[in-house]
Amino acid sequence: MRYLPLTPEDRSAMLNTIGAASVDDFYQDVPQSARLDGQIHGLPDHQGELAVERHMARLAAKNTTASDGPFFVGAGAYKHHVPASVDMIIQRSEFLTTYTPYQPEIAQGTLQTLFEFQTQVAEMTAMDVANASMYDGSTACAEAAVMACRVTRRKKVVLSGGLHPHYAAATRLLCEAQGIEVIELPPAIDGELELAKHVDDATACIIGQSPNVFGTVTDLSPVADAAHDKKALLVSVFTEAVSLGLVTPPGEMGADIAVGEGQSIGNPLTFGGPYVGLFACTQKLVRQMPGRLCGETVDADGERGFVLTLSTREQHIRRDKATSNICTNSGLCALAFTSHMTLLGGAGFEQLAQLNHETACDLADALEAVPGVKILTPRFFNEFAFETPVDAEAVLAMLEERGVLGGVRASRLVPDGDMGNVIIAAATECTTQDDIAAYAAALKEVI
Amino acid sequence: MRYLPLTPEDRSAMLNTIGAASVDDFYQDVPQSARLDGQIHGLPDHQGELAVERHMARLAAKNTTASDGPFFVGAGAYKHHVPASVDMIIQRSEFLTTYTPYQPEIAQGTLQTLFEFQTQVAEMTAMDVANASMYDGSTACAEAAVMACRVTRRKKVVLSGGLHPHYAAATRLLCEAQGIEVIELPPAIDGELELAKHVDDATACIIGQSPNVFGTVTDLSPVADAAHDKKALLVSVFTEAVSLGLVTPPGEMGADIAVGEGQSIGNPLTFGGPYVGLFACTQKLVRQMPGRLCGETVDADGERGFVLTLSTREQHIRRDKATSNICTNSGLCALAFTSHMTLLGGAGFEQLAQLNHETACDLADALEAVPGVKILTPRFFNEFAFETPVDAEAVLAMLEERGVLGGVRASRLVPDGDMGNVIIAAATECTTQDDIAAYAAALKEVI
Amino acid sequence: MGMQTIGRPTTPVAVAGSNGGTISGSKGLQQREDLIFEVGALDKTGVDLPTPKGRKDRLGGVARKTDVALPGLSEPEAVRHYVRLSQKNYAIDLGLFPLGSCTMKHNPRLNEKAARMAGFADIHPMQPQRTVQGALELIDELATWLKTLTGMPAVAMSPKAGAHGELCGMLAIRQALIARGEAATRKRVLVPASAHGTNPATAIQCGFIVDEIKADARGRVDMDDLKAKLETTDDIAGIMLTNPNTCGLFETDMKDIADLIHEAGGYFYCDGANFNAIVGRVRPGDLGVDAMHINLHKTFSTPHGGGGPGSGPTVLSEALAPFAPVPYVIKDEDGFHLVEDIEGEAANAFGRMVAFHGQMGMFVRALTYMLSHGADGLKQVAEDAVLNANYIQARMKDIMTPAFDGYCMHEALFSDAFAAEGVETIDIAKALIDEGYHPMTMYFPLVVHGAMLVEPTETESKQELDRFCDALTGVANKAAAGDPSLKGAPYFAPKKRLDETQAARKPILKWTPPVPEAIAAE
Amino acid sequence: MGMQTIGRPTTPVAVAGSNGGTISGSKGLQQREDLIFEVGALDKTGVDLPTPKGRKDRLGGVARKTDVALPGLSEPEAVRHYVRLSQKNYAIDLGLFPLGSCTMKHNPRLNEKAARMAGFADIHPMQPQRTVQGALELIDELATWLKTLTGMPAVAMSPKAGAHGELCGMLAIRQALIARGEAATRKRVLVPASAHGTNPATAIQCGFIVDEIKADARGRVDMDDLKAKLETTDDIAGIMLTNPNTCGLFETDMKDIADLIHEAGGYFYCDGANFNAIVGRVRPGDLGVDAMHINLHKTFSTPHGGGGPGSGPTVLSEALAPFAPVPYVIKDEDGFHLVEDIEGEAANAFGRMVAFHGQMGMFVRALTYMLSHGADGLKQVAEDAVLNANYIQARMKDIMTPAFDGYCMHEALFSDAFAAEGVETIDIAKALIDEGYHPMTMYFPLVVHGAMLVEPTETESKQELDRFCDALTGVANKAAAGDPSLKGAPYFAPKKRLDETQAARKPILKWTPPVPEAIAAE
Ligand SMILES: Cc1ncc(COP(=O)(O)O)c(C=O)c1O
Ligand SMILES: Cc1ncc(COP(=O)(O)O)c(C=O)c1O
Repeated sequence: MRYLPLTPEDRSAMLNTIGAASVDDFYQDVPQSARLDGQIHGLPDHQGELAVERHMARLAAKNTTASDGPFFVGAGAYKHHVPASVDMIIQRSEFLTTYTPYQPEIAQGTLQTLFEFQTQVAEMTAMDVANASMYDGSTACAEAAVMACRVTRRKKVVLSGGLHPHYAAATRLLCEAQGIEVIELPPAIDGELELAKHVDDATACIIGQSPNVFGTVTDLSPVADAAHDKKALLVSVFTEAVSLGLVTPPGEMGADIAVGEGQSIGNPLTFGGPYVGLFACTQKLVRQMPGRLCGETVDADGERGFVLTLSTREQHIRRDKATSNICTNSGLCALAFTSHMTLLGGAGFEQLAQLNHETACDLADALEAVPGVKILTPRFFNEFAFETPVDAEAVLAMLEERGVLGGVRASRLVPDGDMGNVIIAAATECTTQDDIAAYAAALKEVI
Repeated sequence: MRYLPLTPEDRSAMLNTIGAASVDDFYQDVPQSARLDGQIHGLPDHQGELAVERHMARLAAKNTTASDGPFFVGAGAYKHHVPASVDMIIQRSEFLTTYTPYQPEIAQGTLQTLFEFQTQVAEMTAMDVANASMYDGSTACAEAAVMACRVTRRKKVVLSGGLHPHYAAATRLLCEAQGIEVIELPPAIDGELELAKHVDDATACIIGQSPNVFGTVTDLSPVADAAHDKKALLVSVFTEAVSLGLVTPPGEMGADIAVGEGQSIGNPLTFGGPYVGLFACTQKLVRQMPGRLCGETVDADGERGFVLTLSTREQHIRRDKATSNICTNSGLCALAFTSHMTLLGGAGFEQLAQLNHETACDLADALEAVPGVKILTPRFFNEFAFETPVDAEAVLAMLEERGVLGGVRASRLVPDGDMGNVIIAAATECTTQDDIAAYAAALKEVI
Repeated sequence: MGMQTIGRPTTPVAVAGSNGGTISGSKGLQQREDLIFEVGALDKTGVDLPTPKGRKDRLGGVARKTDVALPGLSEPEAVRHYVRLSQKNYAIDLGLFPLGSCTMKHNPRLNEKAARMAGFADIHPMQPQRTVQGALELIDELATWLKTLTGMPAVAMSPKAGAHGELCGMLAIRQALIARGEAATRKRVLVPASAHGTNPATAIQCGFIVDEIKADARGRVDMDDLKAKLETTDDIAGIMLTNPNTCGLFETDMKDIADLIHEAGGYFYCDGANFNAIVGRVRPGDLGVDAMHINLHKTFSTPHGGGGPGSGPTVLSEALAPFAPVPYVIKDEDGFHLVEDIEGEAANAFGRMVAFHGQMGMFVRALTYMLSHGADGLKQVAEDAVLNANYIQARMKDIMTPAFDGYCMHEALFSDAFAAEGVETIDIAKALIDEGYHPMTMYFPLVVHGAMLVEPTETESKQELDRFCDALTGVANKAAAGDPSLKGAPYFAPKKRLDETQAARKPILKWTPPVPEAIAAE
Repeated sequence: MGMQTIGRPTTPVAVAGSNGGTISGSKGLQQREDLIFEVGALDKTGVDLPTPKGRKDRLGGVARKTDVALPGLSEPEAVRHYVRLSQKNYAIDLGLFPLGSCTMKHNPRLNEKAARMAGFADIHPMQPQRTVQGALELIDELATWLKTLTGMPAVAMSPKAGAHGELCGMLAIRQALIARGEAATRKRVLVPASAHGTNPATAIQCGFIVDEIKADARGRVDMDDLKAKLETTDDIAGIMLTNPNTCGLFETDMKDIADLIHEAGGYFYCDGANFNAIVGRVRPGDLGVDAMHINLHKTFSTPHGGGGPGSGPTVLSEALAPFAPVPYVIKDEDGFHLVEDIEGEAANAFGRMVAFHGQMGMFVRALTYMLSHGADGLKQVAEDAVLNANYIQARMKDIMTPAFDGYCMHEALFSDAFAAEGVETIDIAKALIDEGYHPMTMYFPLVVHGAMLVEPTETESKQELDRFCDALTGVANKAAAGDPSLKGAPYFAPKKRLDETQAARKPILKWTPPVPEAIAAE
């Protein structure tokens, strides 16, 4: 086996040193009845690279990729261009095959990039501090909710009707397990400001999203004020990190905690994961944050260096008192994120956001011109919901036959939302004017 | 522009330091009439990654790849599997973006791999020493011919009728420019031993190939003896390096110089280049070799290290007295070669050779069973020539329509060889039994 | 698992003499590299984007007010920044990475290649299912491998890492208790003191309370303590047990424990982080386990990436299977489908843990690895992993202090008893850095004083193990002799010992522009 | 071009004190790594191949007799071997690589990605041309770029590197002379003393004789010497001139030289290695050039790869175009075609230089690069390259000794005049290594004593240039002061100065198994 360096001679020499007759000796503690003798049935034996690669290529070929034709699927994950150098950087052995930087003297590479990542995320979200990543946006959202409860010592959270339903589900799950009451406002395309009406003295936090799952952008300042009035927190969510370059960011709206999905920067779609959860908050709350934090310090020579810090929040030190159970996070995706951001720079990032927005506006114009189409999202970044006279599932299927992946039917995300004819469509810098024209033409045919 | 770090402010600050008004000052030496003003016409302006990548992908999509279907094209380049780790290794920045190891203290990585490469090539060819690579097999062959003339102080070389015609052409070209007489024996599928009859006291070397361009394997020992009798050298050529694992290698046949193409180990097909020329010879001839050599030495602390050595053979030291004009060679392809060989090891390499041979035998059996097919190659490794009653170009075109790339028509390589109906077909470890069956079935249909 | 440094943040002892300076700050191949904020420029960029048209927007005024004040780097500078930084890291590809409980094995590059196939990397989780049949088939195929290897009937694929898998298993237990109407009463989860920190943390995250159980002198669960606990309580929700456990030992009484827990009305959560020791030789399903997460980023070789991403599919017993979270993949005559809604056959699902369908990128890698090894190879993996650990234990047992008698499984645990007064585990760890090795896991598990947990994995050759043992022997001898130079280690790393105390006291968690001198002087 | 060390092979001076040893031989992140022959095993392998069936062979007995006695490594060991070794290299991705005449610019990773597209990497040169239309189109597109940028009517794409391109150009000249019936009489090729070694070597390879022409005090061709040569000889085949030349200067009299050579019945070969300085600003075709190779691995950013592969397409004037070698690509209404045979329109071709059609892998990269920069960006490339070089010259001119007055083009040339007695160029070079830099080209061109040729390229930022100049200033000051420590440099590199004299005296060119001690003792 190509991954196993021991030769038969090595094995017997080593057994000899150990004084064991065979490896079976090491398994003596296993109850006899639980020992597998011989092969596991139903699984193939080892295969060479060529055979395995062909197997995987065969499976891959059964999928339609986002680059195979006009593509408008979004709703929480976005098709963006990832520079080739980003993929090269994350494939560096020294980043790819190392562990969490627990030994800072030989992990300054990882640590410095995390410090830079935290700085970038804080600046993009306009928050004070950011952590070193969560699994993804949805779990970051759930962690934000329980953190708010810890901070406020309250046990109620309110979710907007525009919060991504998967985020809402993950949040509800974690909260309910901890005995936290979860109020979910009914699905609403433009209902984020409703949150203001649902804060009371028992509320730990309200959770709003902008751009929300229907693409609507909202200045959450009024709900921040409402929350703060009641000493509750505002958790501000985004699923499209590129929007931070153009749309009012959480920090400018008074958010106490900002969470979101970072996939759009540096990370491919990969059918939903791995992605990278962004988590930022105000300085005041830092010691209640979940996840790892990288901080600056000096070494014995007085030289600047970086270490993981405030670990007493974490499970490996604090165990049952930890702020979260998270251990492994999304390190390499964070590296992809930070290296892409480094290439973009603030100016490039804003330009990218602008391009996304303009392309989506072009798309909206083109679809709006198709008779029967009604754009439902009043203000948007790069994604919006629209309605046609026909069932969305049927429309999407007919578009697909014409080579256009036209978006996500709202009813897949909000089965009970009475949104059977609604499609959520996204456009990015990867969308060409030809793609848009193809979409409009196909849509005209099918509705 | 993403590859240019200078900002406009940098540029003016630098001009300031220099004391120049603008970059135009630096071009004052250019005759006025030769200065381009403004844009070069007919070429596009800069484009982002996404646009460029799409352009290249569009071109790539217009080609049929060797993995798209049953594939039997060989004749000097072979479709083999390259392990994923080989490609990862050659993409390491430190190997990819460095220069020829002229500063050995900070190039031990490159140097040690070259030393290992030389050792491997010497062992595989069963020769005493090997150099650090040539451009490819064909230029290695040409260099071997002129080296033989230098060594023997004679001016005549004889090429077998089985020498790859491209190799013969490159050799003829270089020799004739240097006033060396080139005798080419007529194309012959099984004519390597003919060489023995063409050595005389004026002959510097005879050049035979095994496996030759028609796939025939030949023990060249008799021609080595004939050459040595006349104090001429035997240059032994191969285009399929994998054959060295099974077929009698140059060193076992008394070759003085062994040259060949190393592409098969570690390097993809890439439409013919870059490849890696292998060049080995007897110890006696080492100071007449072309190209770079890496040698062992010690550093000031007495520790083992490696350096480029015997540079007085080379153009950068000896200029018009150099053994060759080669400078840049095939460093990274040699790295791919040596790392693939390291993964294979001698045992794995022999097994790979065996697999290739068996697959080709299976192919021969299958094609032979098609009525009208005659295998012409009497002894072969992984490639052979066969004849059908129909014009080879037509046969290959019809096979292509059936999704089978059936090989190379001999007449493309040997236009005057009277081989209109002959096809050269190769099989490797990438060829499946299904591929073979598809070939036989398609062939049956078309002839 | 990395290190446990309760009460032991490093404050380095000052040591004399650096190696003589250079003007550039670099030294030979070791390149100085400042923060991007110090080298980049605000108007610089390493991408070329089309110029926006300046068309009428549809933001409705919800626009960012402040600039994103982040510098950019041109591509050459950016590449160099990360390549330079990368060389300040240790990694598996550089050497033995014996971090106990982390299974730092070789990460095959074929896995990386497969994960980058457009058919996997460039597909969207919300595409119509017809267009992602290959992806669903892959998930199904991987699920089959996991179920077969563990002997369990069901698997939840969406958990994002080990701890998330624990959450999955414990939420399934919670849901089962809800279904039984006992959720409010059964709150107690037993967790051994030796457990990984994520275990108690997870139990708490699920609203349980944690009750610690003791280890016996052999490093296993103290059965008397366990039995006593079960007798004196009536609110047992379950137990969380790692097997092989974090001392690197097989829990001999595993089956009995399972029976006892089940009799007490609880469920058995097994932490499967150490599955590498037994894959192909023991099926957890045969030991009475109800739920177990599998770290694909340990046993199945997906790269750790400096802290993730991982993937923690969680296998479930018949008892817990009905409560598995959505989404999951099913197959019928039309092909593969995702069950996404909590209705129909998924009516009892405990919920959705995460957006979308799990760590596809890791699934591709793990399946590639499994197919490469095959069932036969995976068994050999376990055996070689255990052999390598026992070899280290055998070579070191007279030099260091093995924590327990007898053979170990995939990792060898030592205490610091052999070290002289004043020498601490951390000193040994840092001295190993100078020898070119990543240290072992330190101060974990907590049940052993100054613990050192050494997990070589199966992808180390005998030659590497010997070299490591030679180096470790040298360091251990110094430790036994109380060599004061250990306190200054590492000497040869990119940095000297870092001051973790200072970092925690006044946390600097991001770069801030230096205050201009004029202002600072005021 | 690297270094010229005529008569100066390094024999290091012994220096005191290594940094204190370790047991493993590694030091922190710097890993010891032995030869594969010392770590591998003969029966080990890092690939899994199907077992051969053992079927009847068709070798006819022509079988290898001895085993291929090479060790194999498992994949983990192999990956580690190369990753460890890689870290002993300097590279562009680590820092400024100011090797004059080498144009060590950033190698964009998009190029690497494009070259690996299956449609380029996995196509065979002898496939039916119908099945490789995209490849032929790419070659044609690249040829158009090259012809347009140089202002030349034709280009031969098959040369494998710069020196091979020189061969191409000189063989075309030879063929033109044959066509004129003057090949036997016109044998003399004029080459400046400052020329790169490949120039004279190539001329000789083509059967010409080399006649050296002098440089004037301004570092350009001495026009008097040239004219005198042309007047006193009647066998001129041509001239080989580099422009910008190897002193980093534009040959002011380029057009006059061309006219003179043409009047004398010769052809003008221009070495285009330094095209980076003028791309987009000057077209060699406007200067009377008949042939010029272009190093795609310099100007057009294909990576050097530690010594290759390169690619040297050679542009040709109207006069030489008919003699261009086969194969080449033409286009008609059916698509693209390869002209492979010396007949028809290629009847005058001088032959075939190489198997197949040239360095496709480099073509893909170069075209990707050209499209990225565009015509506008390439002009900026030249300007920034020249600006960077002049900036270094300006910053260093009072500290080191510029070889010539006035502005330079893309590289700055210094002599060792400023250095104290006993300090040599090589000492300065090795001291730069300690500062984290690859040295400049040393002892080349030969026309300058102790030459140091510094080519930063356009892909360096001002910040990097400043850091480099600061370091170089420090080293130069030491050199001026005769600091004896320079002789021991480098101190911080993976190796101390290596003994090149010993290597050449008793060459050890491959590993041989150690002689067992018993035998050695006899
Ligand atoms: C024993 C044990 N359990 C659980 C975990 C948590 O796994 P993850 O880091 O993937 O969340 C770890 C990881 O270090 C572990 O070692
Ligand atoms: C001026 C000059 N000419 C020619 C060459 C030869 O080019 P190559 O190394 O590609 O053969 C070089 C390369 O170093 C050079 O610098």
